[in-house]
Amino acid sequence: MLFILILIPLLASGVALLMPSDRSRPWLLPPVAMAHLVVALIAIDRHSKARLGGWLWLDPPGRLVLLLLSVLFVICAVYTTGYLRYREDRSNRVFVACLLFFLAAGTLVAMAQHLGLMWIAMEFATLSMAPLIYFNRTARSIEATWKYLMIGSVGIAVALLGSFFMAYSAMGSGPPSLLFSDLMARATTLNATWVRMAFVLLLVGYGTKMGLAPMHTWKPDAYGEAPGVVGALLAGGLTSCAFLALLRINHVCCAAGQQQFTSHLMIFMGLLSMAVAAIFTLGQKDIKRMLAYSSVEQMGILMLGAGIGGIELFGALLHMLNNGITKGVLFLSAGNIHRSYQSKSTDEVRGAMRRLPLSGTIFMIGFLAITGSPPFGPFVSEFTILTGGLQDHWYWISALFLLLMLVVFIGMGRTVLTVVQGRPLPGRPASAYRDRLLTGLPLVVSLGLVLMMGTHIPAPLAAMVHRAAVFLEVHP
Amino acid sequence: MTGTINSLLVVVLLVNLFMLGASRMRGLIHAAAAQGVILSFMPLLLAARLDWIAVVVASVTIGLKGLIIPRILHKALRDAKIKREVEPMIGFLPTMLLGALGTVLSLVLAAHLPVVGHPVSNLVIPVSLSTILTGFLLLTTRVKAITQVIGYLILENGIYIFGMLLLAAVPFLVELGILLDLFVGIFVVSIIIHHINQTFSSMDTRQLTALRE
Amino acid sequence: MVMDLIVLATLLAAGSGVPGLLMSRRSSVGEWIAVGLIVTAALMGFGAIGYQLAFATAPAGLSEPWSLPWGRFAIGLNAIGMVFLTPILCIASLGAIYGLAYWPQAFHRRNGRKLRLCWGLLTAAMMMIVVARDAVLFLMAWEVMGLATFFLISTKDDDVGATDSGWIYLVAAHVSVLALMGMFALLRVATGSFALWSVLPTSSSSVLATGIFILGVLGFGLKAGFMPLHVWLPGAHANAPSHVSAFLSGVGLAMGVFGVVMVSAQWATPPIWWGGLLVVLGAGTSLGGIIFAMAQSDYKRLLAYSSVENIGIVLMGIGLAVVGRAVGQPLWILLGLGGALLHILNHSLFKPLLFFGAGNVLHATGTREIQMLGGIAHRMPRTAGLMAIGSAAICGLPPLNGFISEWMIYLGLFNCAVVPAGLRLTWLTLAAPALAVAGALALAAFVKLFGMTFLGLPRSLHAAEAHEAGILAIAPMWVLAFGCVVLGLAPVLVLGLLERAIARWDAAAFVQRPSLAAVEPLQKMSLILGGLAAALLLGVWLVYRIRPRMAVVNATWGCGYGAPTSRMQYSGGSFVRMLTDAYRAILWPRRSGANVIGFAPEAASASVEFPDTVLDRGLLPGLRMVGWLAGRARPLQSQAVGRYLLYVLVALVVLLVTAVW
Amino acid sequence: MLINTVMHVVLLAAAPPLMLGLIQRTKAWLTGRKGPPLLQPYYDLYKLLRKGVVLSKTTTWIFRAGPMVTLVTVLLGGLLVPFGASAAPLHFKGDVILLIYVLALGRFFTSLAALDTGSSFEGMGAAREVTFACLSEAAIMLGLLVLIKFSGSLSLNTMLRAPEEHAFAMLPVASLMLAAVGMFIVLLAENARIPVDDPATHLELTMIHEVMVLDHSGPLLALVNYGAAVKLFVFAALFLHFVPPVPMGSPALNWAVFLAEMLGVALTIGFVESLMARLRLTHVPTLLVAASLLCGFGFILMLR
Repeated sequence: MLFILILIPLLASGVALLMPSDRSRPWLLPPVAMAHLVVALIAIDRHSKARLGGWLWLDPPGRLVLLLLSVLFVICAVYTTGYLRYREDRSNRVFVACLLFFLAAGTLVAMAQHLGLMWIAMEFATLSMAPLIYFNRTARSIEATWKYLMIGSVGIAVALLGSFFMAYSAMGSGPPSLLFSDLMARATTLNATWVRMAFVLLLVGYGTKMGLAPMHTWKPDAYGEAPGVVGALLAGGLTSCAFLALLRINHVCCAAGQQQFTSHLMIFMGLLSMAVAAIFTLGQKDIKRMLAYSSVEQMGILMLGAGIGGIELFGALLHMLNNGITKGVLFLSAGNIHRSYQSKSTDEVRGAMRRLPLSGTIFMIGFLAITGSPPFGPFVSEFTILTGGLQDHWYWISALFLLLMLVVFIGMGRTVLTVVQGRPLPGRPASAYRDRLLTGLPLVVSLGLVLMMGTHIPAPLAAMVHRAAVFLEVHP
Repeated sequence: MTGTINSLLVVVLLVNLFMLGASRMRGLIHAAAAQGVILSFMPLLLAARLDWIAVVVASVTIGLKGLIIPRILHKALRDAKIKREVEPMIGFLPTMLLGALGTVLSLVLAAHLPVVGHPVSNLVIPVSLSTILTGFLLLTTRVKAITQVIGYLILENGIYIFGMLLLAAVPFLVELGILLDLFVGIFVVSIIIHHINQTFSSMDTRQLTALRE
Repeated sequence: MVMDLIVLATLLAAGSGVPGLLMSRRSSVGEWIAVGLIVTAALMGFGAIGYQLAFATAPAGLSEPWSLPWGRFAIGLNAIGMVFLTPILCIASLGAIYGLAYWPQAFHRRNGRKLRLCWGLLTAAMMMIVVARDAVLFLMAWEVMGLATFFLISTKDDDVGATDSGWIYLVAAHVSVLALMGMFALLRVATGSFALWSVLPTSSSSVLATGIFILGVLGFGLKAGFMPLHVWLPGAHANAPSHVSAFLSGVGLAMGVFGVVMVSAQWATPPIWWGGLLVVLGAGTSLGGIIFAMAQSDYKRLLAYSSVENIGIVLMGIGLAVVGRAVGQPLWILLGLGGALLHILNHSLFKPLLFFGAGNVLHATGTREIQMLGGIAHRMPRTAGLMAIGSAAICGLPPLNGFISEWMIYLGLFNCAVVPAGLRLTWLTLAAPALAVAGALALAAFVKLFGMTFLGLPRSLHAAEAHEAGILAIAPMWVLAFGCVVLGLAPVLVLGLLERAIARWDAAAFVQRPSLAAVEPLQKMSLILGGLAAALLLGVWLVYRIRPRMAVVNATWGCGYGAPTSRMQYSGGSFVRMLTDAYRAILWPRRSGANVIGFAPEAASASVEFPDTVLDRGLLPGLRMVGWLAGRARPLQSQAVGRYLLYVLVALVVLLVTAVW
Repeated sequence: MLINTVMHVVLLAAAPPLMLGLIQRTKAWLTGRKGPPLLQPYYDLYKLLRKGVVLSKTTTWIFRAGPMVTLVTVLLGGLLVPFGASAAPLHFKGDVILLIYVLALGRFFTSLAALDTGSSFEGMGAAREVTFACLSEAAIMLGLLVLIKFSGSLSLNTMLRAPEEHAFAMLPVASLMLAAVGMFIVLLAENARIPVDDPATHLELTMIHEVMVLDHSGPLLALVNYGAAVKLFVFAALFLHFVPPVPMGSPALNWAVFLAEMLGVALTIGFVESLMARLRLTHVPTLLVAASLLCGFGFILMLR
């Protein structure tokens, strides 16, 4: 079952490379995505057991990430078919292939129970995204790709060192191991100093992938230059995978008795990321860069939730899902606006609600959702995190949390409203693009999901999240 | 046994310092290749008895770090018809001093870190740390794209050195996977470098600052 | 039964705009359907209230499980809820009817449907807020209200004034939501559940309680518009379509008051300083609000600021009640809270009346400048008469309803002067003179509004060519004016409801239902007021008898000057000039142009405007400063990749140090 | 009891013009003129009632309603204020606020009627009227607070007569005197007397009350003048309660004392008007603020 999950997209990407026609190739995506989703649901439902001597296993948090990834990919797949119709100027062979390959790698991350294996999968996911960012072949996109590659590779290298440290810390008791199960089993015997250093390195390494400040610097550039769908997958998929990795590592470290250290570190990083995002969203003119910083903020919230622990773990996991879907909504609608106006700067984009009633409105609503307005999903998770924070008497942290959320709201709101309200500026070039079924339907569906997450969380999903939170609870 | 390891490690250290000082691009590439080759021999020395897996891994490593990657870099250097000097942001001497300082610090740090298990040599950790630091120095202080790639290689080497301590933990599959990643990474990067040349007709990363707030 | 009705009504209201969306922009069927649905919903709501008042013994409630973390779909209706629900239903339906004439789909194809959709959502959200008994549900309703309001304010999204004030409102609403999120989270820490509006176990002196109270005052005060939290209010009410302004100002602000009332009821004995704080806040709010109102030259802004004043009056009453609860003086609770709640009802009658009238004027003349108007009473007699009633009522003049509520609050404040020895609370009485001054200023403001707009000679062509509004716009105003008179002459009609509400607010102080009628001679006063009304009518009728017999109609006496023109009239600005000069320290006017000196001067022009001191002098410059500072950080993110890698290295080293330490 | 009421109503209806006459007589006497007959105000009213009306064509119903409304309101006010030691016909707890607001109703219509003509002078008058009211209302409120605090009652009938009913020794004399001065200033200001306003002047630019009624003529003007007289009478009656009185036993004596006191007030006003000059308009607010401060001090003194 697990192998099938990985093989479906892997083979599909191979097929995509071989397919001759640019016109028909995109149509490969939706069926593959659907198939992957179906299989994933079955696998999640069946609690399929471990493979490769425990290297591959869908642990509860893994299931969440897998589900998120699969659903997000279905949405993006449908959107991509519509999107590539407007990009017949260039071959989409690499584009489609890399998308599918990314799905495979992400799936592997979700089920990898071995630090090394997880690292490899993560690196492949990173690399498979590079050509997508470079899709537009402009000078700016080259620069973005370059920065993305260098910072990402260095970060991932640091993560590798961290994994080694982790293994080394276990050498005190028998042979070193990188299997989570082993590490958990021998948690109490791990060497404190090395575990801490390992955690720091892994935090920085995978934090680079998540885009935590100050390792976030690639994010605005990459998100700004990549096509909207790639941004959606980066912000919703890749970051979630990295977050999953951090959660597992944190799990081990807590079991090793470093709970206080790790939680303080994560809270600090979380608040730092939120603060940096807040500073840079103020007066941001570029809607895609704005979304990138908002993603930085969301990562900060995730870290905060995970750092505080307890029921916030529940909140954080829930927020991971909400953030993933909502980011999808935002990036896809921003992509539509970008295409219609040939620009993503507030100097030139006005009156989106008039020219693109659907995308404009959904962009606006998505903004409200991501900034934590009821009745959308992120509100529920953020409110959960806040409640828990106050429950554990983190009064000042919570106050700061609220304050930073407000600043981000002000920063983003100014930009979003400038874009969606008013009339389109006269004399600006307007492309022929208008909302179509293939580029509009995914928005509506994902917005529906966000609304559902905010008003009625399906019982099985809630159970999954709960199980994941319990799984990651530490009982020393 | 330990003696050979230590001496090799010292050589690695010297290579690091040399690279910080190197002014010619070719020399830099050769040094990196040499370091890679040296490192890839170590597992053979450390292994209790030569099993074929270790041999395979070592040979692949040598092939990759000694031949393929230098090839790629040389090629990239060739089609970029530009002068072959390394352009540092801060001079060679200061970077060398920084590197030396880093080495000292990593020695001190390693001395204070608790020893776990029975390491073959107490030089492994400090050398790997200083190598990593060297890599970072190259990454942050050199402006040419290729130089930064080399810096990334050195960083990788440093991590590889640390890997010596836990050969048992890192099965050959993972080793190969890591190598494959390294290869693909370098490959993709070289493509991008190629495009950078095409577009900017230079490899100076200082020109890559169009994306700004 | 009752709650099912309420839920059904809420759903109807929420969906009232949807059919319109499905129809074409041209068809005006949608708006009639919307109005029908809203009115039906309102009738059902009234039915529920009536049933509850007449037959029910226990407060109605309904609680269903809900698939959100700890969320329950819990709603309930108590007397306080009814007091606030009544105006919601009333104004929602009247405003919708008025909207048929004021914002017809035929003339507003682009945004008519959006407006009606949001109108329905706003109505539903407010109903939900009043009945919600679960924090998550409450927050959702609160935010839906905020967002719907935002879209209503920026209905004309290509008008800069509307979008700017909408944006300011949106930020204010978000701050309020965040504050309330914090408050409810603390509430959960205190009680362990999200169930709402029960008396809390924690002592009111604890830090937790203080935090809850402060956050509540902040969050709800932003909505209600306590000074200095009123910043969003003037612009929003001035730029929104007039019936929207009526709804927001007559009912929307009351939602904030509802919150304060509920939050302050959560402790058996609140500390005295809470009440003191509210009274002082209220006095400041009413004085500040009316001072700014009196200075405005835009009649919708004037009305908006006067809403601030009225909220301040209400706040004084609530504060008095809180103090009374703290020191165990049922009389103060009775008069304070009773007056406050009654004033909420009254305000929801005369403020919409005035905004509807303003809407008619705006529709007829196309200008919001008082300086451009004048003399339109001749062309719009019905609007003028109704506006006169509204103005008199909002100034608290007998025999209209405004007087009754202010009278109760005055009485409560006076009671602090005759307090039994030992309680050193006489200083609270000093709020009474403040209220008196506010009342006198309100009179000045509304004499200016009415006199300069409707009386005298037209000051511009706009005014000269004004036309009376249609029946659909006038009928709702008749209803409201009638309400003002009835409540003024027979407050006894609502006493029962008020007493229930007061008993609900502080059940401890009142074993059996408190009786306002027993405490205060309301019947006797009603008789006297009735007599006054009769005398006035009789007198005016007598004066009218004069006309046919011996009246010569001629031009106004120009004091000997031959050719007086309409531009020689006293203008609104000069009417309040002495007052604005007296309060310039608060108003901080922005003057431009030179004042003319000497004989035969050159042509010169001078102008003075009154920006909102808090917003335009304090908040916006502050925010700009913050933005500028944030801009300083930009270079950090404009570097080559090497620098970015340096950031990574630094982070790594610093964190490693903390790890090894 | 009934006698009291009848007496009260009769006095309220008939006496006010006489008071005007008294004031004029005093001024004439002090300035060595012969002066108009004591009943001149009655003659004027009679004459005006028989005259015709000139209406400006800019005016609406408000212009005609104004004077009557004002008259009705001051009459109601008069029924609430006890004359001397004898009870007022209408009284209930909290009628003090009704008094203030019913006068405000009158002011509302007077100034609107003034604005109705569209004449700039009457606009000026209205502006001044509403502006000064803001200050005098605070003064009245604070002054009444003194008696509320002292009597512990919220009904004019009780609180105003409290000084009469207590022994002189028990009175808060300091507070009462401060308040009395304040109330006297308010009395002058509210009724457009010197030094605030000059009923006899003919320069529109400087007038307050007179300039508001420039366009009223005939019976309307009669109503205005009569209303003004009643207002003066009522304020005088109100003011009297602040001067520590001579307690009297029987009702008849009470009325006698009251009339004597009213006469005193009339003479005082006459004295003031003939001894003082009219203040510059810009100094009027200062005077009124002083009045409110005096009443405020009076109240603060009670707080001890």
